[in-house]
Amino acid sequence: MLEPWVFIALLLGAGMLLPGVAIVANWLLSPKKPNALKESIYECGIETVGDTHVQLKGAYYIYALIFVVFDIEAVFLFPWAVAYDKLQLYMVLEGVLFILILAAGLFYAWRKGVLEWV
Amino acid sequence: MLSLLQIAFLVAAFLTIVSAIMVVTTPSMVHAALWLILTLAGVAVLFLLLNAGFLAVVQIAVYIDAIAIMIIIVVMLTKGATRQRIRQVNKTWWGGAIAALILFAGLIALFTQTPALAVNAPALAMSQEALLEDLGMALVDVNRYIIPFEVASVLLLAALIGSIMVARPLVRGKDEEVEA
Amino acid sequence: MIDVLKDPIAWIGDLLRTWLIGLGLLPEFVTFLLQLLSAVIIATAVLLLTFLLIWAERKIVARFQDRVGPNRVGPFGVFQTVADLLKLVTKELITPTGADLVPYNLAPLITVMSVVGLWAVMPLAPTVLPADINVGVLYIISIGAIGMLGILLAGMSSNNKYALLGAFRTVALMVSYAVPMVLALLVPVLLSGSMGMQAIVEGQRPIPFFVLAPIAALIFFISSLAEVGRAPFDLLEADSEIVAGYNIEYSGLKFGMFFVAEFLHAFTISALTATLFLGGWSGPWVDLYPVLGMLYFIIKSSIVYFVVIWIRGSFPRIRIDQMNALNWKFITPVALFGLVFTAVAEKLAVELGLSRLLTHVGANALLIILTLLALGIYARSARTKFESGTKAG
Amino acid sequence: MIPLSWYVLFSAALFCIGLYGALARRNALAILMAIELMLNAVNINLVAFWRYITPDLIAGQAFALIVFAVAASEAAVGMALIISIYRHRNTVAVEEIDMLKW
Repeated sequence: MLEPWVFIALLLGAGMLLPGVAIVANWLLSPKKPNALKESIYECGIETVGDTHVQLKGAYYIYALIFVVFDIEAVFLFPWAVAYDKLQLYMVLEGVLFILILAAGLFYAWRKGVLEWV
Repeated sequence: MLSLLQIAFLVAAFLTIVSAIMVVTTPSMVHAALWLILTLAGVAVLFLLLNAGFLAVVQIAVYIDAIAIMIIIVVMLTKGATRQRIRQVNKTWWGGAIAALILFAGLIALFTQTPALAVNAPALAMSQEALLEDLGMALVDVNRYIIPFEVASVLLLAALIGSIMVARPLVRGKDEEVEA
Repeated sequence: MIDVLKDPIAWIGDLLRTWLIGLGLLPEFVTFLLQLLSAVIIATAVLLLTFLLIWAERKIVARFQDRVGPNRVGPFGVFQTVADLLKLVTKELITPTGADLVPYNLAPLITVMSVVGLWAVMPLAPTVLPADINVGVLYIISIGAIGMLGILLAGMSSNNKYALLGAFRTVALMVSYAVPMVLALLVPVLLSGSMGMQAIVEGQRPIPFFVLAPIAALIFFISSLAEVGRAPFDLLEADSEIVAGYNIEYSGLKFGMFFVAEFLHAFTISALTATLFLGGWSGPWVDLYPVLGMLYFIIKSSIVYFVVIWIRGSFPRIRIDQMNALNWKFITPVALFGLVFTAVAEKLAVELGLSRLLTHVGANALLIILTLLALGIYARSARTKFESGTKAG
Repeated sequence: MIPLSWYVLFSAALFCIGLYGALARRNALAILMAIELMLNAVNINLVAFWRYITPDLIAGQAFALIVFAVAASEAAVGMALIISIYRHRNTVAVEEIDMLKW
């Protein structure tokens, strides 16, 4: 039962290992002459002003939040969609109700104006 | 002699526990979040070993892709407060350590007196596909978990609305955040 | 014994298995070895495919722009990408000061891994599915989104303002467009009654889902384009705005890996669209000769990939606020209602004994009409708002 | 085969690590992460008992799903509060947020 998962683990491993090998080859072949100027942070050709970890705006959190909520919604709906053929009409409508409740959340966010990219 | 499954379990459990310890001890929040991702991936592997492939994928889709990304975003948003290498544990951290240790010791004492825990897994009666279908049926069946299912959607709606209310960007002008 | 002509891959697998067991190895170990072998073969093949993809894209875009494109190295310039790779390999790897070393070096690997991992559940032919798991679609969502993690790591660990800003923009947009993508992916699952990729392809043997659910197919295609960051959604590397985005501090092959991941991801979403909505390997005579399935799969994916390049050659880059509004105010609501319409239509068709095809096409047409009406009302109110003096938008 | 006790022991250990983190850390975000660890321990337990004791009832998986939803809501609201407090007080240390109003 776990066989396909072993394959997936191997493929993910290979997907990391092969680029890793390529990068190591690059490291072996390439010149290595580091100096402070070369390694300094790039910013339109001038030196970085201030701290590099700038303050980001809070809207990013809102997008992540909506994504989390809809991700969970999808996770609940996937088993529902798989069992779809065996469901009666009222069960399908329960799933639809589930979707509509969350759609209300999206429209609330829209009305509140947090979806604007300011 | 350990079987292959047992070795897989031990490796995954060991890595998970180590990264969980790193989560609660690393001073840097960014690194703690990265260790958290490793812990969550380890838990996903354990779900796989429990033949719950669906939950394993859900664990990755919900925790690593959504919650962990959100945590990292919030870590970067509140960078200003965590940047300075200040003390990361509070003054009564030893109290927490003792409480955790006592709880762990108590749980182990409890486990040793519970013979039911020594059982091995019975064979699954249904295929993975049938399990998933049954789960989908159970979630919308009036006699089973329809209430938790719909309440979950209301809970998510409440969380969405509440979070937006609390974290809504401030009115422009008062807003001191840098345009990014 | 499987016929060579019918299914050469299974034939080779059987041959290897009997040979290895003949050598005295344990059957379980032989299975593991074969899995390892196929994993390495798939990963290598997919990564080598990127050479061809980059060349094809440069060539096709050049034709769109009335140029010739690469034509010096090898016939029709096929080896141009190899030459580019050789140049990249000899570049110095520069690590910026103050970089967080482990995440910095891990980021390109994770990005490539997330794309290569998608091929684990891609049904290449009726008999060839690398990993037959029953949660294939959810696996695609979760592994595909791991790429976000790679980008976030790259931006955070580079110790550079622009990398950080670029990474956050990228992640904000990927996160946004993942919502309609997930909703659109529910539709093929619902129609075929399974999350397994092979079952989804089987489910569209008579009629591909593109016909039954054109809206979901389009939404999946557009939101995947945005996920990959292809034109017209390529503001992640808008060099005039944020220098070059999250990968600005990377050099040599570490940068190359982000590049490879992006091009491969573009082809991967084409293959996914072909599989989930265009019928994947299904086609005439595929039951007689399963190998034909692979040919159909490649042809369908290439057509979709050509459309991806076509879009790149034809559309200007959209602004970030437009992209954001397009997602939240148009695509996501439409995807939500598309899912609802499909769910109700499919059940109604069964309950009332209507034709499945007609019901779905009717439901989709109804949704399109409603969308157009809503857009019309919105446009009219925006216009009146604009004309009455208060600036709209 | 893996005995059930291994899973239970593992989840107890994960829960206690999370408990320590929730009690000892100063940063509100770190506390949230520790709570996520504890919820994960709970999930492991739910699924392990489903697999070993009642594999024909789907309850364990269904409730693990509900726990996912609760964990996500908790994380979302928690982080919204952290962002809000950070805006007003420029801190995320729980010791400094001990007033009920300001």
